[in-house]
Amino acid sequence: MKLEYTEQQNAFREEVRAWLKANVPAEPLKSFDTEEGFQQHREWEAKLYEGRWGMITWPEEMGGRGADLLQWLIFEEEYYAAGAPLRVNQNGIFLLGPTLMEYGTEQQKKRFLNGMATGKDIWCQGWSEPNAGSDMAAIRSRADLSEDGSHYIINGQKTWSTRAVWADWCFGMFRTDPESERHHGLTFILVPLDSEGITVRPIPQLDGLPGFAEIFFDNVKVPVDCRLGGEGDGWSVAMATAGFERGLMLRSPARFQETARRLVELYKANQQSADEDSNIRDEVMRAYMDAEAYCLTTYQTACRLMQGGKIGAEASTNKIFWSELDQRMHATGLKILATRGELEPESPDAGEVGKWLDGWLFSQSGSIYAGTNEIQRNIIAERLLGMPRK
Amino acid sequence: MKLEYTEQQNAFREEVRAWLKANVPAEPLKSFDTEEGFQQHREWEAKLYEGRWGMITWPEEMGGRGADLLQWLIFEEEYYAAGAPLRVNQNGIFLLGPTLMEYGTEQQKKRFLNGMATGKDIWCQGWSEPNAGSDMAAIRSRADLSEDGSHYIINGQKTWSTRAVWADWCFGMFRTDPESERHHGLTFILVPLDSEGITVRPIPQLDGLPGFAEIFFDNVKVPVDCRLGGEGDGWSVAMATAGFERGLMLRSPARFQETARRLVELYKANQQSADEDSNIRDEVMRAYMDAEAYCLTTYQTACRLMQGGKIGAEASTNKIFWSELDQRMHATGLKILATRGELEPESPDAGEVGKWLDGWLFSQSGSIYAGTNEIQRNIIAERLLGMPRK
Amino acid sequence: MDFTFSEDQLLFQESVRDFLVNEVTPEKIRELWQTESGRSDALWAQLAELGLTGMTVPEQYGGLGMNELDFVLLAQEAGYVALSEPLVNSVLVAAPLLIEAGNTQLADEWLAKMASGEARVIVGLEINKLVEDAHCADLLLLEKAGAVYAVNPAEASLRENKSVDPGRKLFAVEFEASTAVLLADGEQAQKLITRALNRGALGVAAQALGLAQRMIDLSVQYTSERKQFGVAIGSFQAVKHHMANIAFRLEYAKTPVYRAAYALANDLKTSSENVSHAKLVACEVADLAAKNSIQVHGAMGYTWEVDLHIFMKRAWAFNSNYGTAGFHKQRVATAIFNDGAQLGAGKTF
Amino acid sequence: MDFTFSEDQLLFQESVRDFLVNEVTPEKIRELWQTESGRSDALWAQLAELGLTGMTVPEQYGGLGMNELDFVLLAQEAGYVALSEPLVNSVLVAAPLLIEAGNTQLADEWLAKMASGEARVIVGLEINKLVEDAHCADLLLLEKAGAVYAVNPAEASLRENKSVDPGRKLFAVEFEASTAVLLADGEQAQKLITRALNRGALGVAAQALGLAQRMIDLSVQYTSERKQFGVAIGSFQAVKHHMANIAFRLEYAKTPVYRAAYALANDLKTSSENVSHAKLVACEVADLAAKNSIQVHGAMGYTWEVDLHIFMKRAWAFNSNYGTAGFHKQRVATAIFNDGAQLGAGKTF
Repeated sequence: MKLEYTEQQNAFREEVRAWLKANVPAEPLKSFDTEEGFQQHREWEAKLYEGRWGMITWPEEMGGRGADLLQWLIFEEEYYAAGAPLRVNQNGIFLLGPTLMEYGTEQQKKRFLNGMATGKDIWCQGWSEPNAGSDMAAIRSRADLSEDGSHYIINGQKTWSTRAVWADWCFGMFRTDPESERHHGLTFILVPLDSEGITVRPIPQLDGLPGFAEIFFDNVKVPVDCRLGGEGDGWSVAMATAGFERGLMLRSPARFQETARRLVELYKANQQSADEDSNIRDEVMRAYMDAEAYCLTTYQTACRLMQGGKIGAEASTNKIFWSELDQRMHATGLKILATRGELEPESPDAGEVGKWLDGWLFSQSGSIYAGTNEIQRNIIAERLLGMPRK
Repeated sequence: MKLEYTEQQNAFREEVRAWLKANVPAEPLKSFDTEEGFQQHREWEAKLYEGRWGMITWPEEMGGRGADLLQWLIFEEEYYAAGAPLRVNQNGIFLLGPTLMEYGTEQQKKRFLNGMATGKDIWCQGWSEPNAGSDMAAIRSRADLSEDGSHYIINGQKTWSTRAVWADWCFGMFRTDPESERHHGLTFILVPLDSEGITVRPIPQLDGLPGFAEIFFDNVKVPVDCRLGGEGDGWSVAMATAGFERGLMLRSPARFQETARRLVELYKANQQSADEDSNIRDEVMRAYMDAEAYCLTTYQTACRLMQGGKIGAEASTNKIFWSELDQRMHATGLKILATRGELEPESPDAGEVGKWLDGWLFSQSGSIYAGTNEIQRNIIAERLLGMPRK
Repeated sequence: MDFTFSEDQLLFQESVRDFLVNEVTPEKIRELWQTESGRSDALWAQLAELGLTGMTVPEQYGGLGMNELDFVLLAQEAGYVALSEPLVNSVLVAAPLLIEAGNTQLADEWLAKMASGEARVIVGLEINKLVEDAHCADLLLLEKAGAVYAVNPAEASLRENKSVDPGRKLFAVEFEASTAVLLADGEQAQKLITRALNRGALGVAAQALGLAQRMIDLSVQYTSERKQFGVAIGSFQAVKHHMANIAFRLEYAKTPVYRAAYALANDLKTSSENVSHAKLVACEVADLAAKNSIQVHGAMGYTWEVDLHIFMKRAWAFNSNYGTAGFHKQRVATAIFNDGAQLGAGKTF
Repeated sequence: MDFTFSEDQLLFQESVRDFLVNEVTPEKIRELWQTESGRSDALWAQLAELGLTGMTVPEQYGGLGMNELDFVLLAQEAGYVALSEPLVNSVLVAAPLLIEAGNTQLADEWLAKMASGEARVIVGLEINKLVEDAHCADLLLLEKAGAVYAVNPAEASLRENKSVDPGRKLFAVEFEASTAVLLADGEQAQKLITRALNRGALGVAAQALGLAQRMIDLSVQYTSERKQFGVAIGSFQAVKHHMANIAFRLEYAKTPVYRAAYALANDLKTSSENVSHAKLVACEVADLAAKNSIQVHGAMGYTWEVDLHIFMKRAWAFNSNYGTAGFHKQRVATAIFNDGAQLGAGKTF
């Protein structure tokens, strides 16, 4: 055990910091759940790509830096500390990208990876269906191979597709064997969202913005070369996409550590009123400790993985821990803000507090998406602890 | 609504208070989980009976005062405030007694009620069995009617029978129809514990004392006139015994309000060190408010019942609320006591703190017995809220 | 000793519930969100017709001359439908304040109009920073620097703020004392303000009870219908326990609220601590109801389309309304930690 | 940057775990409870043979010359079996204190005996009020009024106190300073005491992790076997979630403990805050493990007969051992609320 960065790691951090300092927009971008904000974020992705900071864990020949997990964590620390924009194309570069590199044909890699990296193509996910929220094996949308074998004809409906409103492509699972059940007979397919027969219906989320959408497929024709992996192999391809290393890309400790830091500041700035409720001080302290613990455990896992270790039920313990921490921190923030806590950011008397309300609303989804925390608890009990399934 | 006592109620309170002041033993009795303590408590019951304070809700002709539920609550308030001894025969006077009055023959009432009231006969319960803890319908102990119909022959095993080690009688349910399942074919029978074929095996509890026991029945003969209600009617007789009004007799708000009061005192006496953990102050305040709320809701229910109202799922909401409150209050008490919290009362450096440790250990059982709090939550969800059973 | 509501009180509650559930539907609420004022004169007139706007207005002015205890169950029902009309504040805060201020000219001018529904009188206390519904006020009663003023809305400038709850309209209000009528200052103002604050907090607490109940009802319905893994999700024990955890706490939040209403109606010395206890636990249970309800709704709960958020956001906004948890905890602490405090068994009533 | 233990450290942990699980069984623990001293010379000799009692004793005295980081996983295993021999304190507190005190005569006299298992050296800090295992001490190192003394047990008077945990032996210890050797006073004593306290708290934290794991294991086993309503109770979602709630928190308590061990081993400036964080969360997870484990055990968990209580009571006793939650919260607060605090992303290492 050596809890110190190497010289190279420190140098890498300096490099990241310098670039971000020179390039992070002075004005915060608009929310990428608005059309204008979406375009702003797409441009930011292009800028990151130019600097080769878009997906540092990708191989150099694909525009990345072949960075390891620790470098990734360092990058993220600097990224969040610099207040850089959220990543509008994370579905592509962190989830689909690595999956493509593993399962894609050479032609597919050539075709898709660059557009993904530059922000030209923004991807959304097509996992959930109206009756298959946390239960992906219940997928019913069908993709039928045409008689000449040249394309699939897709019919059905996907939902909770984040950022689908302005995205260019969708990747997801479809049932290619109509007789199949559960996780058999599913195929992983990439679908251009401008295909004929596709309707995207925005779903307004808690803040009123269309952060996700339903996607309806009505005899949508997709060429077979848009299939990722073999027909019927969808489940195993998808599971690779859902793995922990990818999760780590999306929910790096830096995010929560920065929230904890802001919470400490908020508390100190309002200490007199906050201390009227003696729990608040404790909650703030705990937020700091928990964010720190999340960082420690992530580093431990990253180190273990780099040494060839495998991931167990960490994906579930991790999901519960960060999502509930995120909710608690924002709840505490709103408590400290008292009557200002309910104000929308643009309100004249809100002051610099809008972040907390936005963050609070956003945090509500953390315990729900990608398998509710109840499902994660089942997984921990059954897989990590070996308790009886039924 | 009128939240004021009547003159009669105030006068009644004064009467209770005066009698207790004159009669409550100056020295606390030993634990009734010890043989000596058990006898001391039995004597105290006799004294209460002499003053007609043993079971004030019983009719006057049976040694009671025909008191209503509000008088009962007032009595309990004075009883706990006076620090009077715990009731060793509560199984008899609060649970079996009223059931006997409802279902017993005249002869049975004559035979059993007086001994119960005077403390001569201490009763224990025979509900649980090794594989039927919270699931009473899984009872397997058998009572077979003899060929001449004069007596039952009981075989089987009961467990978790509180105070069975020194008790005189046991009441419980036995399967009289061997073909029956679940809650059918059960019969309510009263069994003298000195019968031939009975073995009582004490079970030491967390504090090491034999607070409960297993009872083994090996061809135990019990005359048929010890049957309460009809053969096969055990379930409905037992359900009457388990009702809320009875629960109220056992867990009156006064008990928790006195704990909350002592907790406030303990906090004030140790405020400087307690305030190092800013949660403690909040926990103390919450204990006070929750004990108060428990009192308010109990009064409300009592008034509703006195006006002819019926009990719904209150038995379950009530059980969860008091048992978890009791645990929280004692946990806070131990936190305030810091290193003294782990000391047994007789320890020379424990000071006046043993009560908290004893109370903490005792509180552990509250969320378990008489249907675990998980079962109570199921009941609330299914019966009060109407959620689907499966 | 009688801790029950009268037959009449319960019947009134029932008829108001029927009215509100039919008239203030989620669809209507969403329609009102689209309007400039967010308030409905038609609905206000209906509430007046039911006698509600005049509940606490003396009979001589055409009101019902009732008190906090008579109204508390109705406030609960207002919460159940997330009513946005300023009814609860009008009945519990504005009318009593106008009466207690002792300015007969103002009282004569406004009380009858309040009862008839002709006028909305809006109170603004500094504890809330912003004034809810100031835009639809016919008369403003405002706290400023330790005094209480009656302000003609025409003389006040309003700056609108947006709440996370689209049903709440909040305004920073400024006025010159010289253009207003001074109702009270010094000690008398303090008394008036404390009483108004207590009544406002009681109103929030009672509405929070209704909100919690509504979120339970919506969640139970949703989870009974919605299937996953082949069964209704409401049959999962984790979902059941999320709901049961709200339900049992709700039972123990109701009685403190009723006791607080009783204390205010009878002007008991314990009013402030009773109100604070009520406000704390009622808002906590509504907050828990929001938390557990969105969780059992899954992604649906995170949308604007499902009705849950109407009630959830109201519950969030109520947390700091008429005093933060910290404010109310301090008041409870003052009551129980002082040396003469009467605590323990037999000391409740 | 490497947040993993070495192959050697993990192998040592494994062999110690095998030894302890076989030798310190619940049956043996119950036997020891019946003895006067509650301690086993034979077991102590075995621990010495494994090199454990000399882990932190310099090699020149026959020890292994290792540090807190080398020992932390072993302390975790000691917790897993609820070891009552004073091993953790001997390795983490007594030997380092004796070395750091700088009295070469005492060091020469005792360190070799500690390594060989010939002697037990026991430390008593005022934060714990009572001294654990003072009755089996060959030498006592005691804090008194801001100074540290080496005390011959024959010169001390012991008054036994009974803990809720029958495996803990606690004594009020009195001695005359004149009969003892003064090891340090003033600032130097403060330093020694703080370091000893940090090491003691680390030892408790590491053992708490092991206790939590043991309670999970016992509960999973029990609920997988025990049937109710016709199925294993471990298949009920409520039971599963009780266990999952311990398990996920345990993962996030381990790394703070390891970081604290690293900080002490490398004498980092953050040692105190790191130890306090570790102690807080490790004791909390053990406390939660006790709470949820007794609940899923049902009435069985409330008995003396089922092994659960051995571990549950140790967890309860640990809560205030080497500093209450309040004490450690104050230390964390000092670290994070001061104006120069370095917080946020990238500031952890």
